[in-house]
Amino acid sequence: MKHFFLAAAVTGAVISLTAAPGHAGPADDTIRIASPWKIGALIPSASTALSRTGVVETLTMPTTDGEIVGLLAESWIPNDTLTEWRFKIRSGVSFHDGSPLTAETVAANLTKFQEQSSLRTAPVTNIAFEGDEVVVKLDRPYSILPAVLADWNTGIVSAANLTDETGDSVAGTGPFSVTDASDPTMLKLSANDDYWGKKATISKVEYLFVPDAQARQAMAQAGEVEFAFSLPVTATKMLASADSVQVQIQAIPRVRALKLNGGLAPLDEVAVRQAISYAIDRKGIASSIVGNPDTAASQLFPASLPAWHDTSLEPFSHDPAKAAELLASAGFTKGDDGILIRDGDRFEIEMRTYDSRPELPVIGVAIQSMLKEVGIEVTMKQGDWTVISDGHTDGTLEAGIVSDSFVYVPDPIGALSENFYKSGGFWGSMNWNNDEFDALVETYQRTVDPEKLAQLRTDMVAMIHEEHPMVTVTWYDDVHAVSNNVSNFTFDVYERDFGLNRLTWAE
Amino acid sequence: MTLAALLARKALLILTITLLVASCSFWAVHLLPENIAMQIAAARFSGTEPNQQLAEVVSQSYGLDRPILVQYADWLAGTLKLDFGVSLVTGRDVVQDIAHHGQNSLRTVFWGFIAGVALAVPTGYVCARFAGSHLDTVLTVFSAAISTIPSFLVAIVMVQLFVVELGLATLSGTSGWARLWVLVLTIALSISGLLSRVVRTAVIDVRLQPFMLHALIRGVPERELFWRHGLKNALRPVLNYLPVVFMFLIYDVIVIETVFNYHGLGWALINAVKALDVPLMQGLVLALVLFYLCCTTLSDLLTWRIYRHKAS
Amino acid sequence: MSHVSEARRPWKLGIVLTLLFVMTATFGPLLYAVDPNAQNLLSVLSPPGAQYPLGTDQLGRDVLARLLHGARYSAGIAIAVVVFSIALGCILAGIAQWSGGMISTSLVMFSDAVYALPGLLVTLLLADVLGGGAMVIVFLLWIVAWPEYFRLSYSVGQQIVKSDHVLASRLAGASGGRIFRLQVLPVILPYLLSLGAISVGRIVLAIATLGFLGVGIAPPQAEWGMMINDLRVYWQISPIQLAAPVIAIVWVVLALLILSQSMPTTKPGLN
Amino acid sequence: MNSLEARNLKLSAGQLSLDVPHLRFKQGKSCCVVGRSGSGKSLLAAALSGLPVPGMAMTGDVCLNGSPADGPLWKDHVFVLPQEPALALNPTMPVGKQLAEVFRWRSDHACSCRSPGAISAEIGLDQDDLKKIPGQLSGGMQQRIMIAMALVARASFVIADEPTKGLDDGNKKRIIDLFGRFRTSGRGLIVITHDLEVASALADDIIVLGDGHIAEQGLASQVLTNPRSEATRELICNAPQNWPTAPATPQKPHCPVVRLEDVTFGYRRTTPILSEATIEIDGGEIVGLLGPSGSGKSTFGDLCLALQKPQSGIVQWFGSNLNSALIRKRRTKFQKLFQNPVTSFPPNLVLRDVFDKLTPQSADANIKDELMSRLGLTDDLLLRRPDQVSGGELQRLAIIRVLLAQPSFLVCDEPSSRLDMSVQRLAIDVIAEYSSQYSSAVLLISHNETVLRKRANRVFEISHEGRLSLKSYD
Repeated sequence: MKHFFLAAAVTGAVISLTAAPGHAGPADDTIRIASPWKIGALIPSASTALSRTGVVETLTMPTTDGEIVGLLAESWIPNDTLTEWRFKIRSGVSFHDGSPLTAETVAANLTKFQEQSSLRTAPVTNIAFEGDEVVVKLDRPYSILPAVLADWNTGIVSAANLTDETGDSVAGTGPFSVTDASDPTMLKLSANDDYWGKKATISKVEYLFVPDAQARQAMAQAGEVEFAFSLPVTATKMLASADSVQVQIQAIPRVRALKLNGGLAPLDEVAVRQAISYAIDRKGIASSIVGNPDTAASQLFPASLPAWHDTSLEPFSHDPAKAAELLASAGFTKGDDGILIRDGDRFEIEMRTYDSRPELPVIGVAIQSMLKEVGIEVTMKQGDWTVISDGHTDGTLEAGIVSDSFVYVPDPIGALSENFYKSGGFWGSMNWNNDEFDALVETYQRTVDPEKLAQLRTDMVAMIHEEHPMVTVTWYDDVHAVSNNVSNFTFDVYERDFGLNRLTWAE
Repeated sequence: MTLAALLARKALLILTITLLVASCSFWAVHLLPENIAMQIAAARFSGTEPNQQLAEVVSQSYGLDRPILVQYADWLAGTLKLDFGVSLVTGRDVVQDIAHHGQNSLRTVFWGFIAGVALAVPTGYVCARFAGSHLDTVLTVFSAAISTIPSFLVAIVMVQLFVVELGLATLSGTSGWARLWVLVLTIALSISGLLSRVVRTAVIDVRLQPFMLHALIRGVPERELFWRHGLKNALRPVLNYLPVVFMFLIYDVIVIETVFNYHGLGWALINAVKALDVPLMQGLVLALVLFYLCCTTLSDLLTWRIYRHKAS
Repeated sequence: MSHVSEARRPWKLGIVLTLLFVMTATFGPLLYAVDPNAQNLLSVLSPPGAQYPLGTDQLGRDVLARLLHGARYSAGIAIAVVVFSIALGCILAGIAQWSGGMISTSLVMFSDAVYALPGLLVTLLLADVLGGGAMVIVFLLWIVAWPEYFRLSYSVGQQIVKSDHVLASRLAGASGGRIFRLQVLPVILPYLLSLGAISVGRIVLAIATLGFLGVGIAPPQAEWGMMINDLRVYWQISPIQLAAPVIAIVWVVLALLILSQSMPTTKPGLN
Repeated sequence: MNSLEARNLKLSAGQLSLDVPHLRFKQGKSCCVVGRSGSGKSLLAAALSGLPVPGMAMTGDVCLNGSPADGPLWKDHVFVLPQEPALALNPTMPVGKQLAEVFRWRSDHACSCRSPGAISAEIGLDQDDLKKIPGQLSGGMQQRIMIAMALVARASFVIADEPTKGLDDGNKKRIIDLFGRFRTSGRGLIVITHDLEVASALADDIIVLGDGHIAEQGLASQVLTNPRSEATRELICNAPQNWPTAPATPQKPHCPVVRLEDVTFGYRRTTPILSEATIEIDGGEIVGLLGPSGSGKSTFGDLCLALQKPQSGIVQWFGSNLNSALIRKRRTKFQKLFQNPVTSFPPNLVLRDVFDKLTPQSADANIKDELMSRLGLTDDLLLRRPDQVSGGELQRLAIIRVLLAQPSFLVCDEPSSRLDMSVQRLAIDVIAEYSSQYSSAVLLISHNETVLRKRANRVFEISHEGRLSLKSYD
């Protein structure tokens, strides 16, 4: 019996002591990233980490001023009607597993992940390969296909990765390759010496999934990580004293918005959505929660996208009286508890939000209180971002505070067509169907004349501005901390690549 | 009670509880308003917008279209085989995730427990030995305070102090001692508060027992008295208290791991909860419950071993 | 049967602290009639001052008002859970005692099984799936809390029922109800209340933990754990706002701990 | 030759106090300190040994060989045998190991015994018993282990506080025999007891304590045969062997109140603690029940009271078989007087409430007052809780409570055997009187054969095997 306990104790001690290696440091040439975005399944379309850390690459990419240039595609040409595009695949590129990049692999990738990537918004009928060319056929003219193929979720992986559904490893073509993905919360990368482009000078990367904003901030402050993304705005004050790290605030073409289920009464009425918009004090939120009054949205697109920002539009305003008026004319009356009632139904909605962008739940509570003032009762549910996407998919979502970039597809039409076209997308409208708008989108996608395009943009933006399929709340300042140990870091406004291969250690 | 009877009893208890937890999570999920097939579809084909058609495919491949009682029986059978299915988020086997996170948790829990006991027992003994003195008062107030402060607060303070301000510990990496010691210390602090009070009471009680005086009458030297006669008797209430300590350990695992961003079972559970990843959630809860039960069984066996005379 | 704790000294302190808490929870929100959810985005995280005695939180809400309403919420849930648990525990113990045999054995086994479950885990699992809300939290905590009271009243009750003085009363022809009222209840009650006092403290902690983890308690409910979680990001900017709920939690748990130690405690010998 | 002296001792603890001008104990002699409970016997023992008693105040000197002791005597010169051996032994250590401690640290070089095994054989325990922990031994065995320790220990005096408390006759005899060895080993023996049987069997000298002072002291033979003080006389006359024999009950028409036929009972099926017992108890008759402890005497009483169901056999009340209706109807007429009066009252209630609410209300309201005054109790006692009333008073109240039900059958389960003889006698006398007055049947359970012989009309004995047999004293 004695031996039994002894054995148990020893086993326990041994298991606990089989400690793996100690803690890695900047000294061992490792960049560490604290990120709020989980790694998820090792599929390009499911894991932002893979493209952002430079494991997989897309066919095209945007330059800083928004021009689409080739990445894995050397060049491309459409036919005259813009219904068939031929992408010439870069030669001499090989995957991390040693297999060469071929048009065949690319075509297989695009076909396999078509429904799971931005490609689903394109009217694709067939993807094939001919020699070193990938041929994409569409059923209507589509001018922005190269931009769509720049979205991070269209990354290309090796043929071997396409066979099994979820593997423990992934082979892309990028400057970094995955060395260890056994830990579902951590991705270990090392520089790809055979990279076809600019090789990384830093040899190792650790991508850490840190869901808690406070922990990310603490890690940055303690100098444990070189990068901490998506920090609370107050991080600037909190980290002011830390001398090894700098907090950067950068305006990016992104929006925080209140997503509404337009298929659900009474949210299906334009007047009601307008009332909600009037009820929201965007200035207050922008100045107190986001920390920058200028981010209060006056329309959907920020001024940093001048082509899409229409200065002639009447800015959103905070006018609870107007909101009440609109709601009253929609047939609502206030009940005893101050909540609106129509035909015996209380105006109550469930609002979901997530905290990988730490200010969203706070904004949610602020909006909850603002809506309460005009008589709408909101219950909050907080989870991770899948509560939005799952809720959108299965139709149970009523409202959600979301944040989305306009430039994942480097042309904002990509975001528009993904988020508002035909009943909407995860990060945009939901069950809002407007044939006129859909027609405008389709027209835009086949138009090449700049003047016509400008007119179409104005029309589309005005329509969204008027109908509020999604209530825009604020534009976006990204807050992230960067260690003073690294130099050459620029934040990618397209949020598709951290640019780790360009980094060097500071002198 | 014989050893066999004790083990049989424990086995029955573990079985009952496993079924209880499995049933709870099954029915909770199937009473959910959300469509589980849709959810699985969304997770499996991450990033897409699964439609009804896709959901039906999932429904069939997962057998979600069968009568609910058949599914229930299957679920229980799967649980008993420790087969919890596949995580909705990562698509990995739940068992694989549990093994991975469990290893991390085991490390902290084991050392946290050892450190907690190492902290609590001497403290409690010293308090009892010098009961009523200033030292006793100070230590008692300190341990009472520790046991009243929620462990998430202790954890927050430890992070601020040791990680941010002093830079003596880190929040990343899973196994380096630079990371572990502060976690272990936090767990140890949080369980030692109440444990040291129990030790103190037990030692005081035993020292007041008449048989201690009579041992002195038999000539037992005073310096050997407690170890010879007190220890085994004082140990009993402490051993009886261990299940409560284990319960706190489990709670600490959840809360402290979350604050420390330590990728153990508790951290995984909170994230699974946030993502509504039901298979992972149920697997993790069951793993934690079973771990707890194993601990209590071990402590019961230990008690049995020490006091088996008493029972016969 | 009973193990009376030796630490009876500070019981007055316990009573005073507990009374203060109860008074605060009951009358505080009436006396300090500020809406805990009223936000003022123009003065977020403002330090304590004349208008906001304890300052404001990240949405400009009055921390004092939230603290008081949080007291009411936590205390309400905790007391409800304890009262329900005492009721259920006693009733089931009575049934087990009365019927004996198989029913008794299976009830004892069932309560042992539920007792062996780490309660917070089950609450976490189910609160997430069932959605939050005070009623759900009360229900879930109730489901996991009653076995403690069952075990206590069963073991103490069994010892009383087997005692000579109850036998004497039975021989004297006293009815079961009368024996229960005069001889069983007055003996069990202090034990139940003592355990209840500890439980209330523990449940307040559990609620705070749930709030901290963001499970089961939905904003804008003023709840201490959630307040701590919301404010901990700003601890350098607004330490007082963060300290307030921390002190509140410690206060309540400590008060009830002291209080319960001044009552008889017992270790039910049901193993 | 050593001597132990008490000079000008004044002791007090709570209500108790004791004033001892001078006492001298010599080695090689045995001395018994007797007295009613509350006379301060235990205080004297504590003072002599120097063992701490909470709340005790002491002035005066305890001298060894004429000079004041320079430390507590229990460490080297006096060995103390405790009142409750169960509490004095470590519950988790085998008794053999505890016995060995005396050999290791306090053995007497003059002692002939060299090992625990040898000494345990002398006191009638075998090797297996030594491996057991105290909880597995009976009270008598535990006491014998303690005596073995005393026999081995280095000490000039042995002080035993009520060494026979709660033991049955057989064990008592054994203990008394073993105590003889202290004298032969040349130690001085001081025994505190309330049992004159023990005193007369052991003592060379006797010290009688009255309320707080020494009432009488002298040679045992003198004091016991020729008492000079009131306290001694009272003690002697209350000892069971000196009780007046009860008048034989006149034979009445045969009408058994309780009848058992071939009753078998056991908590485990295989080992019955009562087998095929047959007995009839008539109204007005006192039946004694004798048996070693643990032999099922109380269970037998419970069977008669229908508190237990027999495995087989018939139990009849007033000639009809038991059924639940009959039990309900007759419940209050079948009563029991418990061994310990303290446990037979709810600890939380004021006594008046017990009498008002939990006692059958007798038709004649005066009965209670009559009994109260006859037993020398005043009404103000009823305003107190059980723990505020002395054991003797509580026992009398318990008797009143039982008698108020006017039972036809009464089981007296070793009434007040843990109190002193005067209370015991009073209890049994009142019940006997009631029995003859109202011709009710009484089952008197005791392990003291003398008591039964004096008071019972018939005495039955239960053997270890559960056989019931009539004992004859012709």
